[in-house]
Amino acid sequence: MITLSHYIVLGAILFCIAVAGIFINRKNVIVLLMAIELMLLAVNTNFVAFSRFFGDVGGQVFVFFILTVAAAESAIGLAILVLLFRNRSTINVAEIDSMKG
Amino acid sequence: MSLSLSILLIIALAPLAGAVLAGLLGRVIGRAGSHTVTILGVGIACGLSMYVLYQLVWGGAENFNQDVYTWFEIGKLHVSVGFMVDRLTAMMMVVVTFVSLLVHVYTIGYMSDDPGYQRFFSYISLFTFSMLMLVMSNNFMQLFFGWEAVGLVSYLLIGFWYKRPTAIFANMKAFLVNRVGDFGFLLGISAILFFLNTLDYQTAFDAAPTLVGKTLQITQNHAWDAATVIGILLFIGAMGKSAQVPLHVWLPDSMEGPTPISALIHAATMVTAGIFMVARMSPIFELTDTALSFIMVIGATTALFTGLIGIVQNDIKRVIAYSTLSQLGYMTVALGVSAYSGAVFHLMTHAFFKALLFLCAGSVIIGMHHEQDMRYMGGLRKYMPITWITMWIGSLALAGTPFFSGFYSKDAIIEAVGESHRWGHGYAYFCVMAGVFVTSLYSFRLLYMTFHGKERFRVEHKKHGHGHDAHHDDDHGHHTPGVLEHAPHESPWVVTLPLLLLAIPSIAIGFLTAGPMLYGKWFGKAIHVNEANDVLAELSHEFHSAFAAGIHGFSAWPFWLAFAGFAVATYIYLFNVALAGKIKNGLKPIYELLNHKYWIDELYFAVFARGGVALGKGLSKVGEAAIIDGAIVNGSANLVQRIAGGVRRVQSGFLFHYAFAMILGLILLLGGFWLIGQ
Amino acid sequence: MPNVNDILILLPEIYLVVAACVLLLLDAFLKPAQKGVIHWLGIIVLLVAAWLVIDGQPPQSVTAFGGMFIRDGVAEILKVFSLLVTALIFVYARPYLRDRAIPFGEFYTLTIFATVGILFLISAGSLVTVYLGLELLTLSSYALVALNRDSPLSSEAAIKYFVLGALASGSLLYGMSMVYGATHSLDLATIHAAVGSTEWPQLLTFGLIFMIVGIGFKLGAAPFHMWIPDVYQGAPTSVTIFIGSAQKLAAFAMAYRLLATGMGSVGVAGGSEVLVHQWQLMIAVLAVLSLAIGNLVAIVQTNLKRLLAYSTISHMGYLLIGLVNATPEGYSAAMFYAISYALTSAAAFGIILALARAGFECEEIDDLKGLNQRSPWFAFLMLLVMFSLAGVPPLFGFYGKLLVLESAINAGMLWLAIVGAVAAIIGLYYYLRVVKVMYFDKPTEGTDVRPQSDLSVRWVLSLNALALLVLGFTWGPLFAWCQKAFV
Amino acid sequence: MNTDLLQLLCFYLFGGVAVIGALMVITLRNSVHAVLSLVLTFFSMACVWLLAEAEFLAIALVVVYVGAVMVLFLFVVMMLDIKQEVVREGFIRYLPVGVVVAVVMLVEMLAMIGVRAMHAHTLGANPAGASNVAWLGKALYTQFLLPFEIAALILTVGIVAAVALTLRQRAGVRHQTASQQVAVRATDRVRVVKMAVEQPASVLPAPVVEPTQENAP
Amino acid sequence: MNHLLSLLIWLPVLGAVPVLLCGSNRPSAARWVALLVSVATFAASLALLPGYDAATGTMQLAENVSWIPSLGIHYALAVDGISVALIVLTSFVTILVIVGAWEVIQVKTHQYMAAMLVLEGLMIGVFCATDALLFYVFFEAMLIPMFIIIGVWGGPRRVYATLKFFIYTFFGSIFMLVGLIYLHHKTGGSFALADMAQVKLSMTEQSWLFFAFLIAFAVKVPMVPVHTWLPDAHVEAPTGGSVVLAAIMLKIGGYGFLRFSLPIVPDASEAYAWLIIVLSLLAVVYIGYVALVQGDMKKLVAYSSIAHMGFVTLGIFIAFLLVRETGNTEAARLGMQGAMVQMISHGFISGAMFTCIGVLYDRLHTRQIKDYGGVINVMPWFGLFYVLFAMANSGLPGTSGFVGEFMVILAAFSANPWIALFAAFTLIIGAAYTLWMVKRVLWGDITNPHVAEMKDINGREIFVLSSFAAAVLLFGIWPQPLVHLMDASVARIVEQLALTKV
Repeated sequence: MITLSHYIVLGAILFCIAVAGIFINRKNVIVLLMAIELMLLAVNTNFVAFSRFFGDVGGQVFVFFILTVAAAESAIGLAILVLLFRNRSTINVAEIDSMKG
Repeated sequence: MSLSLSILLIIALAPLAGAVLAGLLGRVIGRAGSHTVTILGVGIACGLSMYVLYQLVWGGAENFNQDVYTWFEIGKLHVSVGFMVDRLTAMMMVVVTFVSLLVHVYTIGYMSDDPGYQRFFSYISLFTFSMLMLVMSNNFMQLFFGWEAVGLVSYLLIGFWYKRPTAIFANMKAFLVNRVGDFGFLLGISAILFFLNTLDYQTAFDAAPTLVGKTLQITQNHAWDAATVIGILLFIGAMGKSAQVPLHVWLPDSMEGPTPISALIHAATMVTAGIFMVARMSPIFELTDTALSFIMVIGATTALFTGLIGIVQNDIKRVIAYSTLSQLGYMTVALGVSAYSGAVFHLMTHAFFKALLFLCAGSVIIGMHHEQDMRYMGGLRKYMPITWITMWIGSLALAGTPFFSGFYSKDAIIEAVGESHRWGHGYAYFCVMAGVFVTSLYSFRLLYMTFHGKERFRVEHKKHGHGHDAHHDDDHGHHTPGVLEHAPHESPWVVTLPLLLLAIPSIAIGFLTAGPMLYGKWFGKAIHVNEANDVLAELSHEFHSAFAAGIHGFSAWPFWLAFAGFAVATYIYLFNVALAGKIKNGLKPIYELLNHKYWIDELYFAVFARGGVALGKGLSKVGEAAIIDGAIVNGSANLVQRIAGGVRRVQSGFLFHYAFAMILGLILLLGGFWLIGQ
Repeated sequence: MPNVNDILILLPEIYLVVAACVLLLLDAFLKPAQKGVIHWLGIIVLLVAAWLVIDGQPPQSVTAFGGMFIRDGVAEILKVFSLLVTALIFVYARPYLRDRAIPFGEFYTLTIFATVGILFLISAGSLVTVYLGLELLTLSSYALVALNRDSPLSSEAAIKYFVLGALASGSLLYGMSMVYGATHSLDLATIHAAVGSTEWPQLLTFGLIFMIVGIGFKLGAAPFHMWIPDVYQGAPTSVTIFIGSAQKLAAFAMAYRLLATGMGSVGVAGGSEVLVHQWQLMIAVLAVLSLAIGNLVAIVQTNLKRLLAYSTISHMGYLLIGLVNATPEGYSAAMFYAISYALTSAAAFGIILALARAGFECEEIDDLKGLNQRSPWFAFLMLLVMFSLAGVPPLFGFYGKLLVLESAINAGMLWLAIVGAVAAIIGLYYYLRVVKVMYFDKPTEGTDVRPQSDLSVRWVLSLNALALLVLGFTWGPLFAWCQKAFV
Repeated sequence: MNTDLLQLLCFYLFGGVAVIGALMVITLRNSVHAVLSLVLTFFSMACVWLLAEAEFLAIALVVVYVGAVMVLFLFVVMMLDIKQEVVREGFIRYLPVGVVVAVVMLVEMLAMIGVRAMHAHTLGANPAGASNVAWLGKALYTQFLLPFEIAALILTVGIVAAVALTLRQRAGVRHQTASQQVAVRATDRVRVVKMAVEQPASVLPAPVVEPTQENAP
Repeated sequence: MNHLLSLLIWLPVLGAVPVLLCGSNRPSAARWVALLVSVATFAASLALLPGYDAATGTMQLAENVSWIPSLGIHYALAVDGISVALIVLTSFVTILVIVGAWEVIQVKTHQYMAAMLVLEGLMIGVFCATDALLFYVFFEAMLIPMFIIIGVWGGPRRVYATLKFFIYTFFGSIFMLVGLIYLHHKTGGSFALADMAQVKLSMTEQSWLFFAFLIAFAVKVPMVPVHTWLPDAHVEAPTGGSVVLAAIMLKIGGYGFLRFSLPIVPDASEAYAWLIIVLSLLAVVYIGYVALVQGDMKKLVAYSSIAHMGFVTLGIFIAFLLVRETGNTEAARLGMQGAMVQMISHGFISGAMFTCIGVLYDRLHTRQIKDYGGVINVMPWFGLFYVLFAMANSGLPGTSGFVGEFMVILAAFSANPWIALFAAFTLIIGAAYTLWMVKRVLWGDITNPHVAEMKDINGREIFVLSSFAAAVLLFGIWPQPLVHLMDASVARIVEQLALTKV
């Protein structure tokens, strides 16, 4: 029997993986963007589950909006990424540290 | 008949006006103008002072005690500037203004070629004003004002020749040592306010009996008698001003000032302020045997041990200076045995003959073209006859020769000490007796070395003593040490006239006034002596007339001691001059001890001056620079900087570190609230 | 169902969206030489919007679209000031944009879109509107930060901002989902009513923590502040000024809506006392960290923009002290603080903008050396700004500090007030350093820092900085306005 | 077979695949592989959502993400020439830290969520009734109209931003600017220089560097 | 309603605007305008004397306008005798500072003059404010012009000094702000000092409030050990800055104790009076020794200022011992009055001393004592003033320097003879460091050839110095007008001391 906790735990696991992905990743920025998508996926799963289990439409509508925004966000993120690559010829996170302190 | 305030105001302010005129407008009114206005001022003061004295003694005037203006008023405490004039005050006023007037006149000659002529007149007139304020005061605040004001003028005058390092060292020393005394004095005034709730003399004296039985809690389980505390504290002030051991060190050095100053300030008037003050406070001092014993012991010590130093001095002024110290000791002893009248009487006689001696010394110095070392003098009597004679008069008075003024005062003191039963009287009696011999010895030594014997001023000496009373900008600057190019000469009349005028009271004043002043309750209520302590009253039974006393003097111990001193001096310094050197070598340690003034100067310099500076440097380096500024202020700033530098490194520029920080924050919040929730 | 009335309530926002679109179109069709007109139009658009906000302000708080949109006193004040500050920014930015060939039209339209986001965020009555308003604002901001297309720093700043921002918004969403799970509602008012009776209070706390990450990030409160210095430095100054001033008002609004409207305040019926205490505690922790880190690290900065960035962090700490109080009094103090900070920081960056010129950025502190000799007036303005930031009376900035410290003490958190006080001392040091450089140092050879000759910039900047002085005496009405909003 | 159990099995299957996919996303060496793993995760999660009867969103996830966003990602990955070796350096070194942090976080999260209490909630009747799409759509156009409009605005901003950022004028490429061409004057092009008939060879002036687009500051 | 106090505050502040407008190209116009404004202010401040009724000692000439109603902040001004004295001192010194800077300040003259005027207005504001927040605003705002004055026209280490000055003072006052807000909270929303004096406070509250106030005012006074900003600030400040700093700004610390610590936290003040007394005595003795060895004249006088200000704090706090432990209100009044007189008198003396040093500095461009010697030979008139002020600095009777110390020592003896003993030590050490400096600077033969070229003081300098001298002598010879002005007010404060708040 699938219970609410199944979904929430799954969401939590995905969220943690995404978070870990963000800060252990010292390679290219694209993976960071993907980790963010993963994070949103976790959130969406929560919303879907709560919405379904409590019979409130709001959660699923929210997911809809999140998907929309995520798309726009990806577009901008990738645009910035392209810009970054153009300017610095790298998207290696470990090399992007010209501002610090 | 009573005295009017306006007369007293004129007395006080006339010298001040002269001082201000000569000081600020000196260049405008010129030299003659300066000495005219100041002499006029002091002359007016002197004349009126005599009038005041006359009124009080013969005119039947009542004692004067009135406020001039309110200095400040806080609640019930009312502090005014005002005058209290009784016979004690009047006598002091006359002495001060008279000596001052003569010194003014004398100065015309003495300072004739000094560029600071106007300044000098301004200072001494200012001094006269200050001294008058001191003696005429009717309250402690004004007393302290005068007390310090005379100190200021003394400071200015000792350093009159400000180019000379020794002078400017001496004036600072004088001021500071006096300040040590003032320190006690001020605390004494504080104690009076604390116990008697007033700063007014009359009120305080009236309330003084209530001091009996009062104590001052010093520590948890220690309480001191109120009157004793007050007495000793006030006397500490007197020790500074009247140069009592151990605060005597400034007076010999003060001889760096021009000689008229030495006569006026450092012999006749200012240094006796302490004596005057204690006499004035007699209603309070009478309440405390302890303080009086203390005073007596201090005075006795000063009387003998500073006199001893006088024996080995070669500078003519220094000899007189040590003699002054010693005589001040006598006065103090008299105070200590409750013979206030005796002290004041000696103060007066001493003022005349000591001023005379100093002015004579000044005359000698002029004659010798600013040579002060007695070893380069000798045989001056034929060049400077008036000076010679007057100096003899002064010395005889000093030595206590019967019928001379010094005899009456000093003899009375010695006898009073003999009568006293206060703790320490034995020691005091020994000191004053021995002091008589010493006094005589150095007095005649001075006379012989200066006026008699071989003329040593024509001989070229290799070494030269210090302490030239050289003028600020004199024309003798080029002369070879020890060799006079011109023969000594007698001084001009402006110099010798004061000598003559001072010689008269030096001889006669004692004879004339000893009876009433010493034994006749002449001072009336101004001096209060408990019957049990009244040694002079004891003596008065034996006193019949001044003449009889003089005759009796020849058979008393002091005369023979003085004569012994005279004899020894005559033998050594007139007939067997070589002996002096032999004795010096034979008693080397004692000579060294005296010559170095018991090393007290060196000790003070090392402990207080050097020590103070070292302490200051230490505190400055450790306390200020290292601890407060270094460790605390800059240290905390550096600490903050260092922490900031550390925290800054967290901002590494790497995206994953930033993310990690955020997640760490999240995790810690989660963990924290999880724990709180449990 | 939405009706006309709802539209009227949203009039300023709708107007602004339309105007932004018009500007966008205009930009596409205008010749380069004529694009200056967009600048003036942009300013007029914003001012008209501000007028619309004030003019149409309903006497009481009203909602539209079923509670999605709230128009109340708080919204009015924050909107007016966001619009005004943005208008100021437009004035200051023009010469800078012109000299650097930053796309003119895009800057204005994106900024206006971001401002629309701010307005929505300010008026948000639901988790959805909070989120969407925030995203509208941040997405525009990401683009704005990267707008200087040829600058490596700009794109580096943008990518950092983007990734961390996405992380923060992911966290915020995660928190929202948990709150949603616990209260079964997205509507803030409903959430407020439900938090007291939820079956999973701990889930609420859990969600709250995640939301705090999002709020902290937007405010720039430590430890979610890491983006601030880099973005401030890397972004074109004309964008930094926007992020550093107007957006702080939005961040405050977001915090206020989510925490106060959603989770409840002290002494307000409904809500959950436990939850209020929890968020107070979280905010207090953030406040202390921000004050400490912001002030400490600012000391060692040499770049003026970075210095102001760290200074922002510490100022957000003060703002949070006001929030901690969790009463109308505290909110009004915090809002007052936000407004005063927005105005002051606008002036601060405005001066940096005015001193920059083609090929020269004037962002090192040393660039200001001897400014008093070259331009006493600008040095004086900067002096006012710095002392205002430092909180030295009688300048405006002091009163914000006064109010937040007051609210901390009234809340019984004396220790927090003392932390605030100590932080002010440390903070003083680096502001003074700027003044020192301007007034006491000799100008460096070779550099020639002179302010823009653009008259509008000079006048507006002078007014802005002098306002800090004038408001130091006449801040009473403004504060009364802030207080009234929360009654 | 019990439908409940089947659902549960499906959940574990898809959920497991999603988690594995997610782990691959953050660990894989090759960016393309990572993108593909993400696609896998999305697919699996879409299935999980389907299990919760959120059909519309599941479809949307596949269409929007897999169909559009992931393709975009792939484009970018292909477009940017990224050296694979360099970007993997130090990965192993930081992995333990990452694992520890992630696990701690997960434990804290699960502890606070109160998983046991949620276990009581089982899937009840579908609130959407027959059509999930209608249920959603109705809400979207009534209750959520305002957010819907804002979302539209966000997409607009996305477009504007993406264009504004990626549009660029290449330094090397010459392109026509009509207004400049029209406004040109002859004096700008040709300059008549008067020169001496003979010029001493020794005093040749240094060549004046005309400002050009390349060396302009 | 009487607006005299507002006039006194805003006249110089707004007067700074035309001075600034003169610009750097017309320095002499700036000077004249500044002088005009300062003279006008002085004239206005003299109008206080007939306007103020010294017999009652209450707060008078009150102005009260609600400023921020919701917080209970008022623009509330009023003066009592102590304030009046300090205000007149302020406006008097400002004139002299402006005249003193006439030819000395050549760079950015208009800014200097304007800063001085603003400073004057703000300082007067401090002395008038009866609303705690208003007081705080003035108290802090004052730092800004001073910061500029030291930093722009100061000596070589001016930046360090001025930063230290600002941060030190700010450090002190910020805690006071916290304390004031707390009191605001306790009074239920009033910043009026009178209300704060009424509010009941527990001993714990009083204790920490006491320390909050203590830090603020101790830094300002300054008391050991938070005094190290002063020597640095003085050394680096231009002459006018030093004069204002020493003559007026330090007084604000003592004034603050009187207005805040005593009435608001009387029980804590009593409990910690011993601490203040110990610190004050430390200021006299410890600082005295430190002053002794300073090689820089300004530093020396700065340290001596610290020592003299020790008498102010001493006088204020022995009043507690006297009132609370012995019930001796008479002596308490004496002590507190002594502290007040000392404040005023130190204003004149330190101002004069710094002016003197400025005179020397303008000629030789060094403040090191060792560079001088025998100055009297070439500058006799200067020497006259220098000796006078040195004597006043060492507390010679007849100068105002004596009066305050005299009163405080008298009162201290009534509290505890040991306190008086240490306090009276100033007679020795104070004279020692002052006279030693005089000896090395003024007396002696000329050793430095540059000294020989020094010119005696000119008319402008004579004017400034003789103005100071007149004040110093007047209040030394006849302090009654000053005492009378403040007496009733002091009596009121002493009465308050007896009231416990716990």
